Amino acid sequence: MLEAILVMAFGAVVLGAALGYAAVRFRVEGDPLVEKIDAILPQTQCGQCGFPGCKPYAQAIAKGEAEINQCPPGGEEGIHKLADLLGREFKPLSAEHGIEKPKSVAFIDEQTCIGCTLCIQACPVDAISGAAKQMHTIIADECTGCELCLPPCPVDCISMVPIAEDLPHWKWKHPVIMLKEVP
Amino acid sequence: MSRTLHTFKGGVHPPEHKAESNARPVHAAPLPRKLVIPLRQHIGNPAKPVVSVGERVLKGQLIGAADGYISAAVHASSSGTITAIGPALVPHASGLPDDCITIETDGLDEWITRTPLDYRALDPSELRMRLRDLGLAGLGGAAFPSAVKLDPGARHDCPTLILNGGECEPWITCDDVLMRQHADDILQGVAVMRHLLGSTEVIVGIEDNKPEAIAAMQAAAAKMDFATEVVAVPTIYPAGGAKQMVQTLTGKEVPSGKLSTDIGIQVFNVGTAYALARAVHRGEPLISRLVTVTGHVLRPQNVEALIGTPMQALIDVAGDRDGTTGVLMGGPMMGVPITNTGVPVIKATNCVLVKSRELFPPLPRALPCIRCTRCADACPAELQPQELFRFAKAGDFGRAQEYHLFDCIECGCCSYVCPSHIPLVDFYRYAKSEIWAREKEKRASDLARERHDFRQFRLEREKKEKAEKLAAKAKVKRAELAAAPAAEGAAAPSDADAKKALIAAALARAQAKKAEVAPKNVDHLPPEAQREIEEIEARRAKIREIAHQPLETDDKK
Amino acid sequence: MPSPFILDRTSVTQVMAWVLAALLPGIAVYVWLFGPGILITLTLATATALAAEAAMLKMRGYPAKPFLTDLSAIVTAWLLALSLPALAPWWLIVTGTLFAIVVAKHLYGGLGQNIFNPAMVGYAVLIVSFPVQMTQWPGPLSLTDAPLTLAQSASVIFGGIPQATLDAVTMATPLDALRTGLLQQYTVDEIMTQPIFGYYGGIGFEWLAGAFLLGGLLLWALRIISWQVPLAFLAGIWLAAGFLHFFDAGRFGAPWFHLFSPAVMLGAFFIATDPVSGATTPRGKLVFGFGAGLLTIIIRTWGGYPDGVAFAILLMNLSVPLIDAWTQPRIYGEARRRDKEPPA
Amino acid sequence: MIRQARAAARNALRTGVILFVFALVATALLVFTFSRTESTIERSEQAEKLTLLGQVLPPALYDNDLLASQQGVAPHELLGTRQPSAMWIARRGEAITAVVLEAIAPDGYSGNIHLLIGIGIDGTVTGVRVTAHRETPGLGDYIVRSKSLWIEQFAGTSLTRPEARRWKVAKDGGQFDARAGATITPRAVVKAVHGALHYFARNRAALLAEKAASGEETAP
Amino acid sequence: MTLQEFNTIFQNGLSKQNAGLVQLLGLCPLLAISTTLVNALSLGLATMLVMASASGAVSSVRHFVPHEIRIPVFVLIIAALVTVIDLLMNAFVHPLYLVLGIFIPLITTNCIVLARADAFASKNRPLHSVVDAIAMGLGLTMVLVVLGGMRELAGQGTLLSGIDLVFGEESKQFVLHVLPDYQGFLLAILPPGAFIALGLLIAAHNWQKARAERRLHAATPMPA
Repeated sequence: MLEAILVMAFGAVVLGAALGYAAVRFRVEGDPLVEKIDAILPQTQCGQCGFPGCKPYAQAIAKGEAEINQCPPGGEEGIHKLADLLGREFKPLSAEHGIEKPKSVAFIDEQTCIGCTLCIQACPVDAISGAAKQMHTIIADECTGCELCLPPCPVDCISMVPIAEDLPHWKWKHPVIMLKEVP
Repeated sequence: MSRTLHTFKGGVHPPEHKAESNARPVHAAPLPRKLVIPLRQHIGNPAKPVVSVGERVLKGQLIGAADGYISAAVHASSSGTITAIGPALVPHASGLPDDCITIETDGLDEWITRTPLDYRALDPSELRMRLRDLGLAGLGGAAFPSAVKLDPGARHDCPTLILNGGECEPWITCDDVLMRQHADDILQGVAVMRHLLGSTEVIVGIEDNKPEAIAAMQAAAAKMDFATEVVAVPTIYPAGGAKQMVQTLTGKEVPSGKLSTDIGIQVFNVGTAYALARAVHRGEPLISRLVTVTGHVLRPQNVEALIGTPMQALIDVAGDRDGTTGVLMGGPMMGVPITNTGVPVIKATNCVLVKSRELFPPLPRALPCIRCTRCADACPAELQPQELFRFAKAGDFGRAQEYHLFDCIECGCCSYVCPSHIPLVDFYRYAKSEIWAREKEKRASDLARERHDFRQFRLEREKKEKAEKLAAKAKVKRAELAAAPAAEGAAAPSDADAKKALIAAALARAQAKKAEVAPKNVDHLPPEAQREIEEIEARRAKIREIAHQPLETDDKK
Repeated sequence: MPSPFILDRTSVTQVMAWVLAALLPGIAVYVWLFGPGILITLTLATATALAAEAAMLKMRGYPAKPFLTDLSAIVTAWLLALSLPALAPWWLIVTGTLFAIVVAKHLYGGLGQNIFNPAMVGYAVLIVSFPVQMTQWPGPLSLTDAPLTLAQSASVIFGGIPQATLDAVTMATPLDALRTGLLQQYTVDEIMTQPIFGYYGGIGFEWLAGAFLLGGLLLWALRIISWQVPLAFLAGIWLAAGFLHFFDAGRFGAPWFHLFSPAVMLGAFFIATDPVSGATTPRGKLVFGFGAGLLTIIIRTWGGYPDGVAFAILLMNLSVPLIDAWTQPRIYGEARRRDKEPPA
Repeated sequence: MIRQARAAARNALRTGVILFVFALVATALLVFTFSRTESTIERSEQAEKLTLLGQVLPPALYDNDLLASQQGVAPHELLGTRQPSAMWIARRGEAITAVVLEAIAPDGYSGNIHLLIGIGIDGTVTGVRVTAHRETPGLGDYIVRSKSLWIEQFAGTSLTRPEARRWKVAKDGGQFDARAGATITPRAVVKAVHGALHYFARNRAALLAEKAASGEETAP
Repeated sequence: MTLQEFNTIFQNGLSKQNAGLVQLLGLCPLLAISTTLVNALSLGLATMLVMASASGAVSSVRHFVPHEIRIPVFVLIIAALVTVIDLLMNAFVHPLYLVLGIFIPLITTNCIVLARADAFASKNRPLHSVVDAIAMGLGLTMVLVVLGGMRELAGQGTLLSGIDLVFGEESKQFVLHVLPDYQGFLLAILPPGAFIALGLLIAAHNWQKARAERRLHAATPMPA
């Protein structure tokens, strides 16, 4: 009996000490998970999720402080990808954070623009070029469609233009094979 | 002299249907009232319009200039007035409109002044630019700008020049007829190609179901001052695919992901050679081509059609019939369905194929894949189509790429033999365009992330710089203040001095604040601009890379 | 509607019809050997398969016509029926067919989705569940007084017969006889003198094997099956059995004996070649076939059941994804291994 | 660096002690339960073995403590054993009435069949049971008593009843019936029982003498 | 503990998060032991007993267990409890112990026990934890019983065979011979039968869940 108790006790002490030591000594800082989440997020940097950009939102998700359904530009597809990555259940997009809209780019009505630079300061990706008192232009290729430039504009000269499907952007659709009977 | 021919794996033998259209004489299609000339007829950047609505243009006049290296110009196919510049229906699988220039013809068909080119005298790169501005693009189907293909590139020469007279798609005979009638002109074009590419060996590959064309080309070749080997290759689809033609004639395989020029071989369609000859010797831009009109029409034939002629006009020439179930541009294996026969003939239009229920019975219902691997046996790219199908269907695009999706040339052999009648090629096209779209999206989001990070960094840096500047200024001020009394003589810094320092600091703060109000973007324009220029350069490089991809499928019949 | 717009004439139905046609010589020899009872078995299996297929299609919301006329269910039914003992009771036939169609085929997703060969799943279920009934083979033609007539066969299949009667008719199959003999410490040569053995395989059984071989060669000539699977399968059998026989001829049957058993020929040409559950790459087919042959001999020699073809093929079915992934062929334009440039 | 290492060491001490306490409590619990159940478990196990022996030995044949009579038997070909096996002696009063032998039928369809064979002092089988086998389920496993009564037909047989040439399954012209399609397994069992009888007959004297001696030793 | 909490816990255990059908935890004993109803029920109850006591114990000491050694501590607790139960069964229901054999000690490694200890008991009060463990255990037992019943019925045409191993020889009369003179469908009793039967059970459960969802969908009118 004593033998058994000794073996158990010795094992417990060694194991416990090793684990306790390792837990403090080899604590991993930084989180590769954040990078993975950030790669799924659309990088619109729109802040609709309630965080100041995609990376902070990714960090919040990784810590479990945010739900995965707070990103309207990522849409349902993005939520599905996040759910797969994190092994969580899919949730429909939370309405309080916005709705999924067709992909758009901002467009500045050059007649109305007064060159106040407010939108330039608001743009999270520096996609607006222009100078004070000069007309501004959106660099359409770099615009993420975040709409952050809309509220600061004093003359409401910015509008969102949905990206239309034109020939260069056209995609082949998934072929439909009718195997099942339509009920 | 006979050449050892090699065989490529796979391929199919669909009924040829060549006899319907290759016996009738070639006529020019009547001049239509309206010509619609798309600006995007070739691979690469669309041409830029250089005319305006209401302007009168002459036949052969430049109306859209080439935009960049990989591009080709477009020209007025006849004289008349520009009535519209903007979206119009074009022959494309999507059925979507694209930018076009519409000309109302005046019936005069009045030419601009044409000046032949002395190609031997011109600098090669100058000659290529001239050809680009004459709108030359491959006439085999993919319409790759010929000027680019005529550039031997880093290798400086391209020892083997292959002229592709394969024309393996059923029904199409325009190359066959062209070779029979214009063999001499074609070889004149070849002479120019030889000159530009520095080729020492010229091989003409023609499927052995076109004996007249072979004879005509042989006769013409005998007259030329350079050796040309006219070779009959076995009739099998897709023997006219560029890669397949290369393998049949030389036994070499074009390495996956590379171009035939990388192994010193360049392939041109016979129609391209003919157009090249006309451009060089007569100064004529590419404004017309030979089109096979066949299928369910009264008189299947080949017609010389102006670019921009509505396809319906060609069908009318051949004799419209009742019971038409659709029209294809191109052959039955790789053709594009045309929803509206008003769309124009473009440089890539080799055939207008009218379908009927008898000739093209509706495809039977698709059944599930039974993995019988007939598709794998038929695939000339030696892929595993059944696996690609599985991955494409499931949206597993990563695996599809691992299984070499992008080596698929979309020849349709797999779909042709599939006992389950699955539209396999459709799945590959879907997967490819989905992958491209995703890559584009990923690039966009990477760019956005990078720019956002940079902006964060910039804001941080500005804040820091401002603080430093402020501190430095205050220090200077304090030093000045300290120095002044010292110079004056004795007294230690008094209360008054301290006060002065404070005021100075406040002043500096105010100045800094003022500076802050000034637009930031202007301050930082120089480095920004520099960066932008770099980015633009990078994008250009990417575009060049993308534009190179379709080369592989060029000159496919 | 996108390209291509023309199709080859071959359809799934045609492929399956040829498979059925190629089974006919085998069925003819079967009738000659064991009487016309097999015709009842085939009919019963076919009817059960079609009914089960129709019911499953309806439940899964698929249209019945295109899937019933593809004949794949009938192929499954026939292959299973030919694997069962002659004069097997009706409920055995029905249970096996139901299992093949309902579980092995439709629960896995129907035509083209089954990872296991349905007929072999049906067979495996039966041999595991009803080993007694599955090992009662009547003796072939030359060893019994006279083959049963159609009516007699029907009464055996449907009516059931007393154990004693069945005992009188049935005898050990050649494989069983070999196994039993070996366990009783006889040598292979001694065992082979029993009347059940013929020139190469079991008496009569070897002719059945020959008929299946004939049908298989027909399928190969029509390019419905590839040469790789059958050849590799037979090679696997021959080499494995040959190695053991060479090693100790007294304890292991001759390779020809193993090769000319009907199960092997049926398996090599009709079952292992099932495209849905088999490997697809050319090299993969060789691996698949050879593995199945090897496993067959291993199971026959050391396994717990009399024959190993079904289990061997099912086991190889399991490894198909791996085999396919490992044997991806070189594609056009991809460097051959020996041509590959040395790493810089 | 050093501070981190020190913090880790402190944590190690803490977790080590906690785990130690848990281990102590758990082990104590186990020790307590074990001490309380030990005797009951031993009794159950003995009863189990006794039940098994009882199945091959009619209760009328013995009044001794069978378990205590266990003896070792050297491996022998007739028993099919390659390692020493066990044997139990049944007595009624002082007289030996029967023995129970362990035997192995090595030629089952799939490997060894372990048997327990009870043999009366007169060489008559009192009962046979299969204790372990790997025969095909449904085909060869009817030799187990819980599946069928087949094994019961050995009771009452001896070397002479039936005579040697009838010690076979019915299919081979013997007296023991066997199910169709599965004759290998019963063949093996029949052979093994026959072998055990031969073994008993040959070694009867030695076995019983030795056992009698050892029996005396254990007797009070 | 409110009634609602109680309900939620039980719903999770019996259906929503059912160990056998949804979480697919502890499949090894589930598949190996479910050859007959009695075996299945016995192992299920034994597992439940272990779970309840383990969860209760883990929950009571949860504040004293540092995060980094929680797994060793939980395993220690579970292993000790399982050994205790193993000893008790060996002592008092020996025949059944012989049948269930190695699967009793194997409860230690049954993921469902550790999973509940780590996922629930280490974060909840003892009462909740015990209730959760019982609910989970009941859910598992339910699946085991249905599986055992299915396999026994299909395999040998009886129910409750082997009941005498638990309640003694005289309880043999309770064995139900549902299908007299049944041929026996061996596959059901053999290991593959366990997989097939479990697959069918999971399918049925999913089907029922999907149907319930569809009904719910149809019942609530879509917002305009």
